[in-house]
Amino acid sequence: MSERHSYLDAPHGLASWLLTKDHKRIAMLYLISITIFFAIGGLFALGIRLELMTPAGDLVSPDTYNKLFTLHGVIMIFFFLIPSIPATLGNFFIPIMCGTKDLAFPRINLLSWYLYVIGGTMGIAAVAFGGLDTGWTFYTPYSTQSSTTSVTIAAMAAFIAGFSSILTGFNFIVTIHRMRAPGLTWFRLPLFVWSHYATSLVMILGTPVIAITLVLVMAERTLGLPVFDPRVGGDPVLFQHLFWFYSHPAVYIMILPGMGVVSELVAAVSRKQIFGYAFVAFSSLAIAILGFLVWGHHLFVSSQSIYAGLVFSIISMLVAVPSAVKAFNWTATMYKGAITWESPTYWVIGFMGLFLIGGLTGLFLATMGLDIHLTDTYFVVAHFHYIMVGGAIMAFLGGVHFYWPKMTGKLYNEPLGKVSAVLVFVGFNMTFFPQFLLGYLGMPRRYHSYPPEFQVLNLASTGGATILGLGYGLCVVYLLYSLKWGKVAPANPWGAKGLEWERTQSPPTTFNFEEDPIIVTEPAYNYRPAGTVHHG
Amino acid sequence: MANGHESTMPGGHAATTHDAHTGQGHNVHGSHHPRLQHHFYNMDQQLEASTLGMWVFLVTEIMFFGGLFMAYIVYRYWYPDAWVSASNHLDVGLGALNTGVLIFSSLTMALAVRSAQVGSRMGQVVNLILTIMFGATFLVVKYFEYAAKFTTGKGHEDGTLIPGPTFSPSLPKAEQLFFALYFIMTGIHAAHMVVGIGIMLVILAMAWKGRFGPDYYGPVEVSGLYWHFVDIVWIFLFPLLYLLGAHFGGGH
Amino acid sequence: MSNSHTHHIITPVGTYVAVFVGLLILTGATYVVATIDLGWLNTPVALAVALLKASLVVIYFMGVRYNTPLTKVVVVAGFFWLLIMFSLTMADYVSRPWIGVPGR
Amino acid sequence: MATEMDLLYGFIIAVCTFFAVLVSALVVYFTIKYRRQRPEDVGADIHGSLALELTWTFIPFVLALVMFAWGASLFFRLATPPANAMEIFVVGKQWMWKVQHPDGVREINEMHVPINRPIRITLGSEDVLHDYSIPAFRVKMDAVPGRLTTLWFEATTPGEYHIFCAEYCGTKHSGMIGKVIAMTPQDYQAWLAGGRSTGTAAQNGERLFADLACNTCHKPDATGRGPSLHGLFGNTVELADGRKVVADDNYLRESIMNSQAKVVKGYQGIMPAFQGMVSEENLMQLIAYIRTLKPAQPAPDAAGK
Repeated sequence: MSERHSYLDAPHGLASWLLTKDHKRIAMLYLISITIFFAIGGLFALGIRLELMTPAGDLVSPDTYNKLFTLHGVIMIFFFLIPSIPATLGNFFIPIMCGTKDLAFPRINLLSWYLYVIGGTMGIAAVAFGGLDTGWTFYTPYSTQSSTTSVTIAAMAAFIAGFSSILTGFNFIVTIHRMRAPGLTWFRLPLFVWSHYATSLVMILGTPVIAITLVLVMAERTLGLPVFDPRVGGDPVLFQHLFWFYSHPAVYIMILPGMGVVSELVAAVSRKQIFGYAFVAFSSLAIAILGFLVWGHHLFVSSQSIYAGLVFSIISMLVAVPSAVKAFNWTATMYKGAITWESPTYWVIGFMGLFLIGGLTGLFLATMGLDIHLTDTYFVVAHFHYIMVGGAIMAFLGGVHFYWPKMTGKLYNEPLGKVSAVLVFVGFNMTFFPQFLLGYLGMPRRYHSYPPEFQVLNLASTGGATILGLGYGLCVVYLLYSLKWGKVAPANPWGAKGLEWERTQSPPTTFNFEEDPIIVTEPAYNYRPAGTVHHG
Repeated sequence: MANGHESTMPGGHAATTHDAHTGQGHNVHGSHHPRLQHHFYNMDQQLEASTLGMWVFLVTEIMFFGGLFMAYIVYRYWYPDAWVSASNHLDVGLGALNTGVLIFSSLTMALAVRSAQVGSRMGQVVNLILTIMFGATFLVVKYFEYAAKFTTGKGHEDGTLIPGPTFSPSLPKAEQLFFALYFIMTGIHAAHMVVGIGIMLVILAMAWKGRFGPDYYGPVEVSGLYWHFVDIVWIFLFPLLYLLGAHFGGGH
Repeated sequence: MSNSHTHHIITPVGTYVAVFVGLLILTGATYVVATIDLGWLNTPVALAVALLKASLVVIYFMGVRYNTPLTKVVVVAGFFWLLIMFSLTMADYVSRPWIGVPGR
Repeated sequence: MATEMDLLYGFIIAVCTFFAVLVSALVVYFTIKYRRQRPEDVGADIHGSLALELTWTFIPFVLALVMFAWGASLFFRLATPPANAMEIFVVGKQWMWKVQHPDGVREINEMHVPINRPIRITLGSEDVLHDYSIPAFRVKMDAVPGRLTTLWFEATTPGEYHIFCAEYCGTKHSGMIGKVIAMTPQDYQAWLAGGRSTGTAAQNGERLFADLACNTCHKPDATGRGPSLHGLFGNTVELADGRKVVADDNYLRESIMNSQAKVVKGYQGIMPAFQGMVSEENLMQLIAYIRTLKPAQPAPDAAGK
């Protein structure tokens, strides 16, 4: 492939980046922004863990602590996890995997980033103007009547970030339906695209509901229009229904793209056709759809009807099935593969271990009788961190390590890639496994001080968080280092299959392909072309 | 098939002429259209993408309003009496008038799209102006409706109908829930109308310049979809808020 | 995937006007029906009329009739998801009293 | 209950451990066994297996259903307190728990209970959401402003157990803690005798009923401007619009606080709403009193309800 200007260096200048319509540049803008928010959210987490080293609330005041965990949650969820994989890796690779030059609506894609930045800026403004202490869940009537912090600004920030997310999902759906290269049928698409399609469905169907819910909270707080106010007969539990109608599926916005990345990585590191392609593809859709029917499992102790609880509980159990199917298929893909021992393998194996624990512990919480004891305790905190940090972030970083040569044209330091994967895996388990035990012992979440008998486990958790932080920090260092001093990456450093590896240079040109691809055979996973000799 | 225009400016002219879905090359419009964006193969694909995009966006709008309807259903189920009595305070005549106004505007909107499809510039301009005027009429009527609720009035002589401290104390508390939802639902609907009028002004300016014709009418059609959707929301709001039956001694 | 030329079909003005007249008549009808006491039927009837009106707008004014099957799926999916939200939330509200009075 | 919940907990742990170890072991084994030998190596040409897919769809499905059924049956028992349970009223308020025993003894952030007797807690909230959580008994329930909720447990061993507020409620959320002090029935009686009681909850409710002038309209017979409350609790009430509701705690609560919400058939909606005038504790006393009102005459009095 002849060397041409890559998307990174033509054209030049800050304005060319800030006004770009190139999906790859927008992906990089997103990558930079979400990294900044991850760092901010991480600092808040650091504050939480330091406070919890001792049982007495002696490091920060209770109000400060409440703001720390609230802002940690708001920033990590709305400004890091939700855009993390879709807006970066998804933005970058979905058009390429679909064999097209760009997303269907490049201007809207840029608008999505600007909305994200505006939302993010308002989020920071909320921190500056008194912070936020409602918890990321904004539960009424605390958020509407009791809290004296900048709830309205923060709700507005999440509202705007929500629209950024809607626009991303909307662009993906239209692109996947209407922009695929000739011959690229649905069943020739990489599973990454399938999982992003499922994610986009959740984004466009769920996000508007949280948007209107936040509007109702803002209206009640600023205009005094009482929709959830129990004093005039309103129902705080209605808020929870509306909130979780989005916020439970939102968990799948975070993890489904990660599952897509892992499907790509498992096949690539094993150099093998993904096992049970159709089952993995449809399990993404099944998770997205079933995920919309389970929100009531957050309301088992909130005075929801126990009969409704039954329905939500059984459907929650069913979500476990497609997730299990994915895990088994990934494992089976490795069987008789040709598995490399490079960095992406470390990240993907780490993902599988952590996601497994995260997913399985969900069973405890879907079981109604047990949920009563475990909900609102550290068990829940541990469970969703295993899914969102252990699952989503591990997959995100795995994807970043896998696609970094393609996105930046540079190779990072391979041994350090492995070291940071191990640090993150070990640190993560040390941080969050003790929290399962804390939860079982009864320690409630969002506690600034706690009974002394919980201190040992909390200390272990804080210790683990230190290692986890080091792992993430190391990652940032060697990846940034590679931008300047890294070796130049070849077009296909992993010997992987797919349009993104075989038909574009590293980094790709502005319009991705030398010539518009026409697809005659499955581009991804085709590791054994007809007639090749089996190597055993 | 290779276009070789990798350095084309955005919005530029690189194009090939085969259908994205069938893979069959077919030369629809001869040379590529000046409004064809670089990443589409042809005008058909571009139009299909934008209409699908708008429909997907409208689904998000359905869910957005859906949250409000959800709250409406729950509280109406809890407080059927308060719902009926609160509905009594609304002006059915003005509500019906506004329904008619919006239906008119939907007709002119549809005709504006048709004018673009058949290439009639004046048809577009006239119909778009009518659409905008109907939209504005709706908002004016809405203003008078709101104003009547901000002061005392028939059936609420001792207070306003704004939920909160000034709310008429003689009315059941649950009526505050109704009026909170009334103001939020109609308010957000009105906000959509304002946005719609803004969009129509832009489309009108483009139509005035003769931008649209049989080959290129995507923006008119897509913004028309949005306009019709806002109309549909009102079609549901009207019976649910204004026509609860009790005005005329009926049940609920 | 339907023929990409289908959306070039142009609806005659007469159809639009007929739909418009139909919508006005239905608006009048729903108003009149609301003045008659049908007991619990009032709301279902009003909603049915509204649904009919909305369908007319969607099918004719918004041109779904000539659109791709995908568009139809998208429209239906939107309402279906709404139904999911309504039905599962109402499952809670309707069944709350079923458990009976505690301690009895 | 705690033991039975731990049994289910153990079962799920066993299932989860099995699958976690199985998958992890396979992944690690495959990674080592099938390590790429030469840079150009590719994996075997395997695309999938329907039999395997069905197997690993079906087995988790069945296991999930078992967990569901087991968990649901426990949940139902937790949601339905035994009829003979002793009732304690608890109100959550930023940031304390106010406890009211049946005989009128009150305490804050402590709850003395006798062992070997089911305790039913009627839970309310004065301001925002709270959650009454006693991990040792594996129970937890939200205190929801605007309604009353219920939980029950039975202590078996004397001792002190944590009470936590488990639903975030603001600044001193983590200070909204207390302890359950489980005692033998004899000790409990002794403790009650040492406490200062201002009359039972129902007696206090009766006093309030007079102070708030409820009794001017709600008379024992059907002669008042309001319906008679005698024999009301637990029975069906027909409303003005023809609906029928059961007069449970939440019905009584709503009819006091937000009196226009449900007007009884045959009566005018003239009662003032007591929202903001009656505290949650007083409300519980009123309800306790109304529950004690027996039918005035033996004949069923459907119209007056």
